[in-house]
Amino acid sequence: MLAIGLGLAGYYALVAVGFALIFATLRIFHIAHGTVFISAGYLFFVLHRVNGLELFTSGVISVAVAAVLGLAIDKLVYLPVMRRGGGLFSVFIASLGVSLIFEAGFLAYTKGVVSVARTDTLDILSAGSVAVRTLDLGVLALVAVVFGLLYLWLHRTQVGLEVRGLTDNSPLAAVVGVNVDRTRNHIFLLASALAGLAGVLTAYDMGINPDTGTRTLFVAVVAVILGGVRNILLGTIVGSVALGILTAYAGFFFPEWVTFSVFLTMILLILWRPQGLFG
Amino acid sequence: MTSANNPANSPAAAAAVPGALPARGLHLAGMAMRFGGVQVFENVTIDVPPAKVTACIGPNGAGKTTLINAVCGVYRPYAGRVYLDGAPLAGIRPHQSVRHGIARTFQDVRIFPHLTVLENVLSALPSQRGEKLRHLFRPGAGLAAETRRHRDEAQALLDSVALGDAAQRQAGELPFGRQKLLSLARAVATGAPYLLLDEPAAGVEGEMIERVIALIVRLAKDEGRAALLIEHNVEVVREVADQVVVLQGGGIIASGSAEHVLNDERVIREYLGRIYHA
Amino acid sequence: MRLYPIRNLLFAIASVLVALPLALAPRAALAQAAKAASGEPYRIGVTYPLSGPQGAWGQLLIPSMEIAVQHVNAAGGVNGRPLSLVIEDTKGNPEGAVSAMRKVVQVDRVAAILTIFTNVVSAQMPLADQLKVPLLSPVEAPGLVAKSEWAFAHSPLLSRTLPLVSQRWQRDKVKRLFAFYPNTPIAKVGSPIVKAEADRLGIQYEETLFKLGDTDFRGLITRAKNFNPDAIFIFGHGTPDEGVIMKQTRELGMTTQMYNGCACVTVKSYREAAGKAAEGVIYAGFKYDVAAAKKLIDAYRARLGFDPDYGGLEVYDMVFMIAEGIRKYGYSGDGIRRGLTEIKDFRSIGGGLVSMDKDRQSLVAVGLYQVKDASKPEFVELKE
Amino acid sequence: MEHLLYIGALICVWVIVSIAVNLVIGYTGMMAMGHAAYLGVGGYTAASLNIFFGVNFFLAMAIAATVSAAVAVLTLLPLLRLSGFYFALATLGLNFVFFDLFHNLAPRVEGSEGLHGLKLPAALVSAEARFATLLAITLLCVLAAKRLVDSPLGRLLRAARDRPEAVSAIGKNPTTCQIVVWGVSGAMTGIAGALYAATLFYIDPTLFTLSASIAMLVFVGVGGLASIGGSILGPVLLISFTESLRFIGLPSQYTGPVQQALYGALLIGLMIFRRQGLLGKYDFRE
Repeated sequence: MLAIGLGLAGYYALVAVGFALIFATLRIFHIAHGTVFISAGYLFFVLHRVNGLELFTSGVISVAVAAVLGLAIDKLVYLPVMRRGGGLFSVFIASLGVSLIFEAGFLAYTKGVVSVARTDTLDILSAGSVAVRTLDLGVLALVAVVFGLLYLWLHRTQVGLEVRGLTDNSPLAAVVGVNVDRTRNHIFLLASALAGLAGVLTAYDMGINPDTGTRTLFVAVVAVILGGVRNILLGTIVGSVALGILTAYAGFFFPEWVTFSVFLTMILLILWRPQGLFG
Repeated sequence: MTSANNPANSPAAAAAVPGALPARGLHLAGMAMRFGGVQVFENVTIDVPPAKVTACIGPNGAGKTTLINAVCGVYRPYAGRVYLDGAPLAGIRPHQSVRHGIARTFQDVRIFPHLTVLENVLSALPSQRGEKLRHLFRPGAGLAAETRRHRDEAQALLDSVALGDAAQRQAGELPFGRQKLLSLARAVATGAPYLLLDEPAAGVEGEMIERVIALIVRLAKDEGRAALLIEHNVEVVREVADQVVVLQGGGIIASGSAEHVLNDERVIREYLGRIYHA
Repeated sequence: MRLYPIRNLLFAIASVLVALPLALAPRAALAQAAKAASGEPYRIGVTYPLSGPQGAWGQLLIPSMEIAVQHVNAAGGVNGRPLSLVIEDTKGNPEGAVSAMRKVVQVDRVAAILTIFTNVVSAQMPLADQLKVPLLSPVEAPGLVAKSEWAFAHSPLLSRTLPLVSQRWQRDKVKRLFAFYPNTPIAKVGSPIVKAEADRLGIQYEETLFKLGDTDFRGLITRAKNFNPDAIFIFGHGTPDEGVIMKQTRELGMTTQMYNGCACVTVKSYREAAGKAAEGVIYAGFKYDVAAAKKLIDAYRARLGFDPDYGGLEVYDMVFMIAEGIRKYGYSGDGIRRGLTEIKDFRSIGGGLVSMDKDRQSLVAVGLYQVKDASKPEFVELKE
Repeated sequence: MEHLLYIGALICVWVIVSIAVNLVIGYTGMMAMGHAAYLGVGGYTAASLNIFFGVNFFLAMAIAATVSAAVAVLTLLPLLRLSGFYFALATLGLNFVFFDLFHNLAPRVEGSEGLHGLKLPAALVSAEARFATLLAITLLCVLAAKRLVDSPLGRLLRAARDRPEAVSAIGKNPTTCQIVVWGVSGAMTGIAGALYAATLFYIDPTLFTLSASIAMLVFVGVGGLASIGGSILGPVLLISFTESLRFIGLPSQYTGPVQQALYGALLIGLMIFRRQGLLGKYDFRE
């Protein structure tokens, strides 16, 4: 049970951290982040499963494309909206629009059939009654590494410094000479790449439906709200783990109420402390 | 409840002893404000008699606007009390202050930009049945008549401040000066006998200033309303104020009749001087 | 104000856009109505999901109907007149269901409708009563079609398939049984039947519901695992979800024999989702005699490159059932309805004979099968 | 013809919903993104009363309106303290919460996923009568909404939309206004829910999901914020357009995706080029 929860937490964390980065620094509520996630998943599915391209290559390509897609969404949708004076909410609506379009596309393509990018059954390490899939271990290790690198990026590099500058107060950062545009690009590329990675893994592991993207995103959002956007790394980790375990146990005890519990948690959290536990 | 959560030994408690109170008028007794640990002002006692203009001057950050917010219930004062005609006015919420007879304006105007000038004034008129859902869909509630009456009222008020011509324009499109005037008119429309005016002349030029001044004077002299005027522009203060208090460094450094205070050595040295030589 | 020019422009566009359908629609309607009247082909309405989460089913099943129509027409049609299908998308949701049905009935004037899915059929039944048009569908929810004398179902009910499986349970001395159902009406009616059977055989029974469209069922499977069953029974709509469950069951280290209450393993997407985990699965379902179904299978393969699933066989049958109704009582809603109620010993494309019971639910031939190779639809019929 | 009347009825339902939503989003600036929940409450209340207790449908509709209003206000109260954006997020969450509620708890006719078997009065049975009735009710809703927004109360709403603190400064309580209008909006949505059931003869949870709430947002956004005319134009335009897709020869499996993609594109376009919508007066309140 715990293993499952942590496994899920891994995926959530990858999506959530990117979302948190974007929301905390640019005040963009990036629903379409889920679109980036799912697009990578489908691209991976098409490359690897349909066209039989080799696993690793397809993975890398998908992640790269995801990164670019994320940047493109920002350049083609968010920037225009903001340039014309659109605020948090307008951008949010536009983002919703983006995810609608993509979801429609994937629906037309898959007709709603779940797409699993693997045929093989995964090998498992079983110790007595507990059986853990090696994939879960792999994912957790990967996530750990990613977050390690993220930490270095945020605290050791110039861009990272600027990013943290933005988290505190965007206009101020502009004043003290942060190149907002460049940092913005970095953020979108990185965040989208991470979402792409999560998408690839999910498509490989459990398979994806056209609405998996939005669903996963909302879970990630809850995770971020839970953890709080101020403290990006710690916040998302704690949030994702908590949520992974919540959903895992909800799925165990009252499977019919998983969505319900996730979003009730979200609403209650917003009411309790919008700034999150570590806000 | 302001007094309830007062530290009994606070200076305010001493200052807020009833009996020393004027029977009529708005009386701020030993007001103190703190944000977190930081003290804004302390032991501020101001008497705002009816039909008089009381000006409160002082440098930025002296807490003049905070004082208004404290009176209107936007903030809860750390200490001190507000007395209205001798009765304590405790723990009111912002929208209730008008009911008690206190209306305020904002330094940054805050008219309703998407409403017409007329609507801005209309919305401020007190006790409109048309604002209650239950009257709205009840036939024979005589709303039409009420509406007509209010329109005339509002139009008259606008005419009196020379905004009548702009009645149908979107308030947001007015030049700043006229917006200031409108915000004053809106406060007046509430019918409240006590007006807290937050820098009505700030950012207003020339002929508009004259109108603002004229309006304030008229309110006091003709309509017998009391005004607590917060103002930087000493010229305006000279023109309209009957009495002046100087708020500085977290307390009142001088108070009394206008000419007395405005010619006070210390005031000129510590405050006005700075303005003149600035 | 300044906006006016823009507004007028927008108004112009707006009115055009509104006018467009209002202008087009009646003409389209008339045209089609006219054709039907001047009477060349007999039209059959097909309201299936073609887009949306269930879209795949339309894509999979409609070819099989079209093949049936070809076969009917090739054999001289019905009373010398050909059949044709009028296809509308229901998107798999009630609003789409009603819109699509109204369109095919009120615009295209069809006298009978082929449809699918409990929520769609539920939404269409009241309308069928009103418009007097029979609905024929492969829904497997017992009692649903009993609600309207215009609704018919051609499908293997659990009450028919379960006995075959439970014989197997007896033979294999199953002691502890764990069952998975989707959280749909099917489950609501399926689970008590299975539970009763388990009690009858003195089998320890435990069950859980899963949510269609989910991709992670490991929570539920862990439940099953804690129960430590020696048989797992999955009963759903033949959706890939069930395949995913099987796979994830294996991946949680369970080697328990798995049974299925329908012939879902004949569904391609299902097999793909299950992968190797599907092998060895024992299922009871609609009789699928490859030899008998050859002409359908070949034609279907030629079109889509793989074999039709059991649903393909069902809908193929349905076209012929309606054709028979028309042949007997003519092309009218009521005629076809009578035809359908009187169906007896109808030879199914899957082999075996079919009759309608009094609740307008077909009594189909069923068989017990075991999956050999999941990569292709290879299964052997198990005989006692 | 009958089919067009049916589509007309459908449009009426969505016009009512759009007006209800515009009352809160457009006129009051409360970012309501969960009205599908109230639509569902209305639909289920009316349908259940009518089917299980044989309550006359119009009476059931009235009750549904009341219940929806109550549910709306009850769900609003805790959210009132949230600032604009988190408010939107919370209402968005309502969609999912209520979907699971409907799906797991709502009554259903045995063997199906939802409710059918409405016993409708003559005024709602034949296509012509139904359309006429719905048109009449829609008209009433339009008039009621107009009366509301043109009244002093409406004026207060528009004032509170821009400057709640200034509204309290003139001695009116902005929060009360918000609660009142939210209740009215809920009631209207409830009525629409009942009529929705009467138009489809059937309801089930899949009708009341996020996508329904998004549709409302699109209708209001396209038609125009704070404009009753806009709320009529929006649904008329979009529904007749997507339905006309069925007729202009486009294979019907594309209508679904096309519609969804169209809505998406419309949202983006609006946010970039014309945030106040076709006939709108205001911008979205950020």
